[in-house]
Amino acid sequence: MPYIARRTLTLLSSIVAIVTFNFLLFHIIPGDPIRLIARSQHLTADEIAKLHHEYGLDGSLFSQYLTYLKNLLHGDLGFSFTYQEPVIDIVKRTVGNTALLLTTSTLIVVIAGVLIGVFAGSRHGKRSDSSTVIAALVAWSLPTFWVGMLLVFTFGVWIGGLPISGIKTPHAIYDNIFQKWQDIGMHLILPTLTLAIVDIAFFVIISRTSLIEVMSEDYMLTARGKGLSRRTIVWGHGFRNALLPVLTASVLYISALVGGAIQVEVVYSWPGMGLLTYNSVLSRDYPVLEACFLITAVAVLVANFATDLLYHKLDPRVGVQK
Amino acid sequence: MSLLEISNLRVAYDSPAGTVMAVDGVDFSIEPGEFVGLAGESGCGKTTLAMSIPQLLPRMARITEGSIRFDGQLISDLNEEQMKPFRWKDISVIFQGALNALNPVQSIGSQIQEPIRVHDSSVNEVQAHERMCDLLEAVGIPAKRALDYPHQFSGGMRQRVMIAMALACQPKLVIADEPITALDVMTQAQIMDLLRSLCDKFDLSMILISHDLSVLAQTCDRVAVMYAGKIVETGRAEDVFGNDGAKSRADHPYTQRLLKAYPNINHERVFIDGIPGMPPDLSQPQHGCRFADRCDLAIARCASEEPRLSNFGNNHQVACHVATPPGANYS
Amino acid sequence: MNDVTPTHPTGMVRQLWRLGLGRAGIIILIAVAFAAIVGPMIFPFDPAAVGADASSILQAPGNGHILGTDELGRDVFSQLLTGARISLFVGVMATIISTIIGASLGIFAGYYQGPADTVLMSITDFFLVVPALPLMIAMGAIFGQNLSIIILVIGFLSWPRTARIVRSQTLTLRERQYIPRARSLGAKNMRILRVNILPHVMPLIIANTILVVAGCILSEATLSFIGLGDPDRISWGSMLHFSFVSGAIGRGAWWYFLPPGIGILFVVLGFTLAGQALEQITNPRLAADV
Amino acid sequence: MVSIETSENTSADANSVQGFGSFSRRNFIRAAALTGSIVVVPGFLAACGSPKTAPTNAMLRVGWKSDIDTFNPFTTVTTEAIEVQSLIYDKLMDYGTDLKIEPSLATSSTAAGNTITYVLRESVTWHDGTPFTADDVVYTFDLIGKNQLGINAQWLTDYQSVTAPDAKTVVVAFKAPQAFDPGLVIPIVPKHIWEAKTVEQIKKDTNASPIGTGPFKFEARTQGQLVSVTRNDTWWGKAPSAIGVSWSLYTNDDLQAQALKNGDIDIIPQVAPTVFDGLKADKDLTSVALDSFSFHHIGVNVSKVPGSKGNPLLLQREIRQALGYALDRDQIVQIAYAGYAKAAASILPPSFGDSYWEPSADQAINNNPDKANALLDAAGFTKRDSKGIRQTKDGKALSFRIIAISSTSVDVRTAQLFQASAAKVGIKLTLAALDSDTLASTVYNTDAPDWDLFVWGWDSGVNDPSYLLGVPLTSQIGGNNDVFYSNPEYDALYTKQATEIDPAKRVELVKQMQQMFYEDCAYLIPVYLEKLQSYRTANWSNLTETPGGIVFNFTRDNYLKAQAGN
Repeated sequence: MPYIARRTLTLLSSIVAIVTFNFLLFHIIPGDPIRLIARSQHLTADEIAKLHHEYGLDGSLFSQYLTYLKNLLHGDLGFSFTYQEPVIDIVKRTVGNTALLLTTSTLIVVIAGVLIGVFAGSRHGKRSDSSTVIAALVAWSLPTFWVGMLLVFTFGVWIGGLPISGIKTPHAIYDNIFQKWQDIGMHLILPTLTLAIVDIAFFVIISRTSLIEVMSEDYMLTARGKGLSRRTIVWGHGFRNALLPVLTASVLYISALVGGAIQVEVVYSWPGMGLLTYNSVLSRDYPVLEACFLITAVAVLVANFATDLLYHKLDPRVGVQK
Repeated sequence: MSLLEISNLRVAYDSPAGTVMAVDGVDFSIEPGEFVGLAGESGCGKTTLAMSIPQLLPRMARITEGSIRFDGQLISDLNEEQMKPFRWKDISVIFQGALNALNPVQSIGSQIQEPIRVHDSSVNEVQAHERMCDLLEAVGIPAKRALDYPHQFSGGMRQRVMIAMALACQPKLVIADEPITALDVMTQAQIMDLLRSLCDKFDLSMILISHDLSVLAQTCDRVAVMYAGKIVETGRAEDVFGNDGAKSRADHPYTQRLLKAYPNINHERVFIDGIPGMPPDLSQPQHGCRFADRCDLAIARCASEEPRLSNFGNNHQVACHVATPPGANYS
Repeated sequence: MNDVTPTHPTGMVRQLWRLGLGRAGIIILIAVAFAAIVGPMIFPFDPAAVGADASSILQAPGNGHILGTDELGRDVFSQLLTGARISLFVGVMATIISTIIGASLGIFAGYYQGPADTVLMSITDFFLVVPALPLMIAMGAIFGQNLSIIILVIGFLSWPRTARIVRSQTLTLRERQYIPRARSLGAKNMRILRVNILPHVMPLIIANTILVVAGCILSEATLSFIGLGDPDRISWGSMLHFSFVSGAIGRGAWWYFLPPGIGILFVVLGFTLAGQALEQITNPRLAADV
Repeated sequence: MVSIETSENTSADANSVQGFGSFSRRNFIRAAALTGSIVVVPGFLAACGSPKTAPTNAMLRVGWKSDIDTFNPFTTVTTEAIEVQSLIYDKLMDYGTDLKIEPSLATSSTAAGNTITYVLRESVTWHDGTPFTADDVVYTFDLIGKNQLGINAQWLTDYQSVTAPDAKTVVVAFKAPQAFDPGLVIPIVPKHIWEAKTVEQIKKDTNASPIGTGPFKFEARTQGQLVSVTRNDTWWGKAPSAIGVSWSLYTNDDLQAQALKNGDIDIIPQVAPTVFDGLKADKDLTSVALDSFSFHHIGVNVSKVPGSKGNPLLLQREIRQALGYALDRDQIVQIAYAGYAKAAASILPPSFGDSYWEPSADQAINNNPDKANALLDAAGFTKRDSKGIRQTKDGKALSFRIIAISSTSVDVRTAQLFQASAAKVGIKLTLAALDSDTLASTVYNTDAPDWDLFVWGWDSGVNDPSYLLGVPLTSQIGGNNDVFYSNPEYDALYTKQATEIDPAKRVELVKQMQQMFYEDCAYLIPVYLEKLQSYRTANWSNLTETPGGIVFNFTRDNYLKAQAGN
């Protein structure tokens, strides 16, 4: 069976696992989910009865699970009493903003992180390598939200000049699409910078370590023997081989990235899934909290699936096994 | 004028345990088109000697004394940048573990083709590709497999790719570091014939490093035997090993013991005795002959005075107080 | 992993000390531990003592307050020392839990191959990939916010990494010859685990544990910042939370929101440096000679 | 450490590393472009200045800290919702910026005996174009009066009937003469929209797109983010200069203050004390601290419904009084409000003039730990645990839950201070911060209130004591009554004062009510607010500093009179 089919199967089974875990966490462990929801919302008797029916609570545990799956497949993530609208609509409004934040920051983090990591690795043993390692270890120990607070203080209060909250200037009227994206771009600078400062360190450390291990391989000596330029040796031969372990390590990074996104969105009131998760905790809005967790987890699974395929494509040694 | 002249070369490794003189005053030369073998136990400094020519030494190794002249030009004091034009254009290397010496994520074709255009920009993409295909055919690999990756080849085939790569820029000197150790006997023979034929065909000279004397005896014009960082015997293969290898005329006691370490197909089966003792610790200062405490012919002088290479006739040199040149009675 | 790893802990500390990274890590950790233990004894003020009047709110460092006051006029320096205790306590306790679960699972899965291994490893991979913070938030919101639940939640989510690493080390150890030989001498599995495998895995567990502590402290700080910390306890995370919502940033009260962050940074950095140095000892090729 | 490297010591070329080497030129160019575009784009965006926000003379942008709960005038309780509804709906009469009563939908309002007669304004239309008629007024008064619906029912406790003798006049009849004209506070709703709904449906209706006759029409609402209205050009009165008003939600004091400073919003109705000094120092802003008709209070759950999950101990008056004695009002004024408030006692702020009652020194239930301890010992809570917290008979700690709105930092700080002072007398308080909606729905869960104490606040809707005095009425359970207080004596006094025409006698009754409610300690009122407000002087002018606040007050005139630009 080709690798892709096998890997898709594992992806589907993990999604089923995450859905079951989610059902367990939100519907079974806390006892009666309706009591949980009702405790923080002003529900009348008939609303509670409607919910009982909707969650299929009268049936057995397994039938509840089936109802839960059926609702999920119909895109029914439950009803939010705080927002008085179906959860799916609320989440739809926020997913785009988080995706925008994560794609920009991940691109910058991966590219800059790997470049610096490879640079440090190629300078192995010299002062610039050890100082980069120290800087990366310090950056990796910074709490993301604190970095956000410091940037809010520097660029919002002390020096000023950069927008520190929201995705665009409230009630702004734009002449054209370009100005709208320019405004969003301005609001994107600080959140991306916050994520970048901490997360670049992860890639610097990983790619540096990977390059050093690669540099001690025999084919690097062959490359040197060929009289190639130092740049070709490091980037032509070293870099591509070093990239593979970085790809596998990025699995860990993806789940950490989601945590970072939540912190950044809370500090900058960036209207994404992270802020929605934070607000749903404050308003004890369990249906929304459940949906946010489920969608984030599935997104991480899909991202890992994509990373594995990319790795599979990049490393010829793996591709051949049929 | 010989292609390569190494005089009084000293290469030191500084390791946490102190500096080790891996190559301690070696004189070595090679003529154009000559096929020279370099023999000795592992750790005797043969690889360090060979690798110091293109300066492909590990980070903590450095040439402390002596000179290496290539085609008359002094190359031992060149820095990395100045060394580049020589590497692969004039001096190329065939490494031992071929799988690991080839870049796993790059097709063998592009790896072979890579040095061609680096060293000769006048060659365009098509010409380089053609030469790569000729080289593959020359080493017995169908050109259509140029796009395959190293892990798709057997051990022997990979060694052929290494050879093709080494000849990519028609170098003057090829250094083969234990090219066949990892292969089965049959493949070893094929590879050695291939090396010999290519060497003659392209009239290039080759240094073949091996701890396997039988291999050197069959294919090399001349041989040098190294022990603990010094060359103890050098000369024509038949002078050092005897033309049929039957009668041991090697003169240096160490070379004799090495030859005895090999079962001879023509002789009756006899239990092979290894050489007792251990090679000396090169981080300590050496005095006298380094083989002295393992040599059963050792005399007092061996322990105090280091023997110099003396001529035993038509360039057959031996560094031993006890060994006597031919003609003298051989006690 | 090669065999040069000194299995004797003091040997490890000596080696750790020689490495610059290790030395910095140990110094930082000792300093922080000292502040956390001795601190509360030498409080200049009771951390919960509220200020006298309006002028004592968000007051710059001075007249007795080394690090000024917070939005309720309470002494920031005293809170910092109490906060150190909670942050370290949660970090270490959560790590102990995660190491016990992770190490035992890793050794068990690594040693007993077959179905046990595949099942355990699929669970581990599941939790390795699941995003940690959203899960912690969900569990925190459902199970409430007292200290023991926070410790359990963080501990519960940090064991997969340890399990993965310990399992791979156990696998390599298991292949070594002397394990089958020991079994042939009739040694029962438990004894083999205790005598042959555990001592060799221990240095790796310690190195990983130290890195996990760094992660746990960061998680506690983040949870407290989001408002899911224990409301009755002062921790560095909760200090940052209240400084964020009380307008300290707007007033440029750096003495309120800088120190707790630096505290977290130092502790996490200390553990990370020590952990990285230990990792270099167990895998010298990574040495940055630093 | 073996790593075969070029012998660094001899390599001369600095050779800093860029590019992607030999694996092909094309990849290199593409990758470099990609990196370049990612890093450069935000930089380039920053270079060309901030976007042109809405022409400032058009939109009056308000930034507040809590969201509205609903547009339905019959179920709303939050000040924010009442503020927005005051611009969408008109009332019969209204207050000017000088708090004098001015005609609105009614050109005149004359009280005679038990009736009030309103003469209606002509040619007024609803936002959907339907003409406004006397039937709308009759329908609105009847709906509230008969069903005692919503927070305005307290003005129609003596309601008898309403008739429209002709198309221009409406006569409202009561059981007794009314001291306060309800026309000043009841928003008139369109009959043609609401009459189709039953009372039960009205109670559940979210009125998502409200239709009124007011100066502004509903435009948009995103829960938890933004509410906005646009100018109604067919309005009967003088058209306001602002083409619309928008309210955006900030959950963080700093971000809100920063938004005002860099021009994202024009006015903050409730500035947090800690950031007020910062705004006051900013020369582009006008920052005012006005006397107010508002207070913040600690409510005690005294609900007697069987479903109540409040702590039953709080039903004992001595426990509530002990809590009252534990509360240190001066500390809360100084620390929680940074001095921008006055220590309070009774439910009526001093701005109500002679109606205001103040307890004498020995009557005061404030900051007296000894009395609190005495009361608690007398109530039998003598045993204390290691931390000094008293134990109930069955060995559990004497502890109560207290909830506050997370974004209202003054409330959170009040709760924290109360926690500390309650602990001194042996009572443990556990604080939980909720967002404004959740707090409102948790508190007003009439059949099963699941809380003990909360920190919240009241703004008086009108310049008359009846509004605030009416909150703890038994009839208001389900309306304004947030602590489910029910005291027949208090209700009787309320009806008496509501119908007492003679001002002196009415003041006497009002003071009696304040003392009774104060001593019952269902409300522990720590502070009377000073309305801290700040607006961008450059963007808006002609804003009168009315007592009780420029905006967020019972007059909407400043929204109408605000002039864009200076």
